[in-house]
Amino acid sequence: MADFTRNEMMTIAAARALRNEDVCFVGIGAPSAACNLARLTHAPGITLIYESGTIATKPNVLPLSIGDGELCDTALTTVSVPEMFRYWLQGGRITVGFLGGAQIDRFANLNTTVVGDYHKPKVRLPGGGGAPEIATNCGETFIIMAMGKRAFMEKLPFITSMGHGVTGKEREQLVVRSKGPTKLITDLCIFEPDPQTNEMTIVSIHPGATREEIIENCGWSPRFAANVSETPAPTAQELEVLRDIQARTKAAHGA
Amino acid sequence: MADFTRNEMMTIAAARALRNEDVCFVGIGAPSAACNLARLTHAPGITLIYESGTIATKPNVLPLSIGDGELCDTALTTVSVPEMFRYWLQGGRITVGFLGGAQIDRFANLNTTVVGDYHKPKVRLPGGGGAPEIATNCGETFIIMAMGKRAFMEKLPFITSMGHGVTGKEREQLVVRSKGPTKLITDLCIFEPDPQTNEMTIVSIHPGATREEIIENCGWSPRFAANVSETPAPTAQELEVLRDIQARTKAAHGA
Amino acid sequence: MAKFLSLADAVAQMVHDGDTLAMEGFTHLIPFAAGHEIIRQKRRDLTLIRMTPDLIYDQMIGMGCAKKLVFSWGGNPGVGSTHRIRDAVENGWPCALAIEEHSHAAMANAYEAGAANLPFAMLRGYIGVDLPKVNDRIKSITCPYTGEKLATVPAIRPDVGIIHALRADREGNVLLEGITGCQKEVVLASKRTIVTVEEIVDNLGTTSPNSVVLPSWTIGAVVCVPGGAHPSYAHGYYKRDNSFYIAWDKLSRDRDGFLAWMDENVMKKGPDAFAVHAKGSAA
Amino acid sequence: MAKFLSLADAVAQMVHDGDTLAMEGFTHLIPFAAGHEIIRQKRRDLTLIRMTPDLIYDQMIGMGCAKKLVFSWGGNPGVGSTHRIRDAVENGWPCALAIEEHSHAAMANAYEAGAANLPFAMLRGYIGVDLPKVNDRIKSITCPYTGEKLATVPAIRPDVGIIHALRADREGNVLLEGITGCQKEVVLASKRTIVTVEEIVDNLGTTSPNSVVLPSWTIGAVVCVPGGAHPSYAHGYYKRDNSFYIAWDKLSRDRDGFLAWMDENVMKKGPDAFAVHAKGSAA
Repeated sequence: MADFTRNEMMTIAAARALRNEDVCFVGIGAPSAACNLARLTHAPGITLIYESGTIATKPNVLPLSIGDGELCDTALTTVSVPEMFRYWLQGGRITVGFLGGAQIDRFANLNTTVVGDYHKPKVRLPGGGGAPEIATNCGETFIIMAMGKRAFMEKLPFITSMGHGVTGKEREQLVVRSKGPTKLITDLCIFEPDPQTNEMTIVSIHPGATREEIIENCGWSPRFAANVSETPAPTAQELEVLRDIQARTKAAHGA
Repeated sequence: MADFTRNEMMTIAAARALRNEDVCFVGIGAPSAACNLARLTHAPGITLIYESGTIATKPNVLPLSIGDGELCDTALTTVSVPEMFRYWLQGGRITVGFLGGAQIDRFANLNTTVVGDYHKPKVRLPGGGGAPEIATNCGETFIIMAMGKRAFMEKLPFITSMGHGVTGKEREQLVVRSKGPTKLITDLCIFEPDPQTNEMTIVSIHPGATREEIIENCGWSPRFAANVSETPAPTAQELEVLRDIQARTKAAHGA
Repeated sequence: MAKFLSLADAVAQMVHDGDTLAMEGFTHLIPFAAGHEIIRQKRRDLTLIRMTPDLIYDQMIGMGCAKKLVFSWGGNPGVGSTHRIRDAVENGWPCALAIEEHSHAAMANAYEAGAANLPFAMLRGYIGVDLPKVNDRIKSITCPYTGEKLATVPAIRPDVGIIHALRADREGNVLLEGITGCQKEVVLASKRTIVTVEEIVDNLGTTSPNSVVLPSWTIGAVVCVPGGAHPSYAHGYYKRDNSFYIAWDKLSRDRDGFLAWMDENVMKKGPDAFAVHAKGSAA
Repeated sequence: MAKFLSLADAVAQMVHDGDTLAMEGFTHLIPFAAGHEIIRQKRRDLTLIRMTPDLIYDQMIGMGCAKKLVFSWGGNPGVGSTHRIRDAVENGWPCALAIEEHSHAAMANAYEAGAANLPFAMLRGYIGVDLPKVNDRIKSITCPYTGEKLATVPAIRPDVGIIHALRADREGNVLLEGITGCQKEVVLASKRTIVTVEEIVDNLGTTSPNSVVLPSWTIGAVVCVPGGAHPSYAHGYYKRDNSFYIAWDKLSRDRDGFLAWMDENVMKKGPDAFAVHAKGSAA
């Protein structure tokens, strides 16, 4: 087994969740790395869409922003931002929306708006961007986030984008037909919604991580599935491709 | 004075009404001839827009349809039809809409839909196309139509596009801010709305036409302005340019 | 991903009796070859949707494919009437034809709303006119901010959408260029789609990063039919056959003449008959 | 028709204290030079509208130009916080900043509605989230056909819209290419507009009949500012200066450092300072 960081394991586990036939709405950062890793390994036919309007893009280096020139230069076509949100996202063309977040709760609702009171913020976060509508208009969503007590919270101060709602049943009540968060991929494990309650439940633990560690880094008392498997370790090829694109990216962006 | 037909006089009088700075939404047929004649004579800077999406087009031959390739080939750019109707027409970007019609009444309402009952038509006409929204979303509209008792009607069987409404006051009542029909150019004379009543009123008679002829070819008893002028006859240059483009057009379309 | 099919197979698989069907192309890129195939396969009871149901729907309606027409301008552009549509509306020949009539602005917005997965479209339109009196699909809403009243029409979401495009690459991605009309909207608004193209190429040859391209996974079937838009035209391939549009006025004026022409030129022919009109063919 | 003006004149004539101002460019073609000119001319009490108020609004807000920000994502993309915006929101420095917050989808639709002269936009959005609880501009309507509830936002119709484009011809027609964002919509939705461009040319050199071109008569002023989008980029001219975005995190972190940088690089400079970033310049 090759050496790997927990962050690499997270990205690789996320990449594996994507299928060759997916049309994926990609957020910047970890989602972008995971989606491009999938494209460069097991899912060469995957379609990656960035909210800047770039459709079926194949960046050679990871973009720093959602609208780097690289995304347009390697895209099948580039449409306006209103068209992207109207015809492609709201139009129901996206199979998987890939989100990150600052804070998450047990039903995979996300906060990227504010810590503290909205009108008197302790920390003002960037806000929702595309997330509120990605969360309801994509066929399903995958979330990628490193665990930690300040990120995995019992109760969010603000819901920026809906997961399964505050009771786990809101999607049904609000007649949202998309599946919502079907996977939450962290640096320690993978959660999936419980079939009955929609509470995000640990189904797989990454090699080297423990139940105790997961519990310690979670602001609520997390549920484990009846059968928890071990996430297969990264393969040498997965690590090589990921490290290659990250090295190319670092060289390209400078610092 | 050169020889000219009444149809030529009508087209030339219509062309003269256009200004160099106009942005004109052009209908097919007589409007298209008039608009291009204006562009090729006194208004070289006029912007012609066809509902097919072609913006600032400069056709060398008159198109047979609203979407001939010639229009796109000579345009500044071509946008989609939804964009044309949303951003450009409804967006309020058009100064003059140029319409023809099958039937008209004294307030310049137009019928291009049906003769007889709508559900049991005597004659089914093509319908409104762009006209209903051209009539209210352009800064003002010019109408070009040859006179005749079956075309200039006391009461229309169907209002396809609004002129000044059935009482002449509907635009005000319906809070439509555009001016509506400010000129009706016929083969015999030019009408403009009366400043008080908005009834279309004869302000200019073409050379060779008479009041009697106008009255005879009008289904209502038409009003003449206090001062009726004579329309200046076509100049040799106007006739030459018009005949040239019509000859090029005929040669191009075959038959 | 789009399947590459023959025109006969594409129509057989995608177009069923009773479907709502939109075939678009605003003068440019009208899918005539596909229309002829639908006529040959004798589809019935279609609800035909098209802003300008010109010759293509004149032919399909004259051959008895349709029970209803949704449209905004029905004529032979620059020439006159579409006689077969008029005969169906006025005399019920060859069968009765219901109509749902709109303005261009309303239909363009309704396609746009369909592509955007909205249930309806709103517009500043239908003001002071009679169409809302005879079309109960035209309603209105009130702006929650200004109190203004706006007209509404239902979104168009056809069972089947058919367009003709310039070319496809070998993955089935499709390029449109020139007057693109409502074609992108029709493809994105429809449940099933057929795109006929002039040619299939290794590389689409897009010249702008913003070229109008429909990805393969938005399309049901791609069919190569060179010349398939004749007598309309294909930008950069061949010109509009305006003389045919003018000649159609006479060809379609009486029922027998129409039927004879259709028998000779449609029923006894296949998609290959369009190749003579394609770029590079002997005219 | 667009007037050709200097940047100083364009800003002096078009941008007034208290205006609502939209400066767009979705990562690409952000009008930094125009933002700097507004800072130099000390405009105050602006309501700044922008989907992603990244460095350009961080600078303008940090220099005290704005009283309100309308936005949907406020950060330094891929890097972290926009410290000056946070300082204004959290601590009221250098002055209090009200915010009106939306989602990207809502703002994109609101610009679209503005360009289309509609009073509001509707979307399938804001479902199950808290933003409508803190933003009373978000309302809803009911579909007159299906009974579905849809979210609404008011159309954006700014007093002034400013964008950066690739080039203009000598009549003032303007070409955009690549990631075009909401720029067309901003120009069509705004009462007054400034377009800065990389160059003015005899011929736009459009490569597609469907190239994104804004006609001269939709634009108030065209200003030639080569490099004027730096540190964002201009498709085909120069690349995004990602290292500057990364460096900005440090440069803007404390008030004194920020003010010193602005004094040195904005207050004491003019639009010509951007030329060093333009195509063909010595880097």
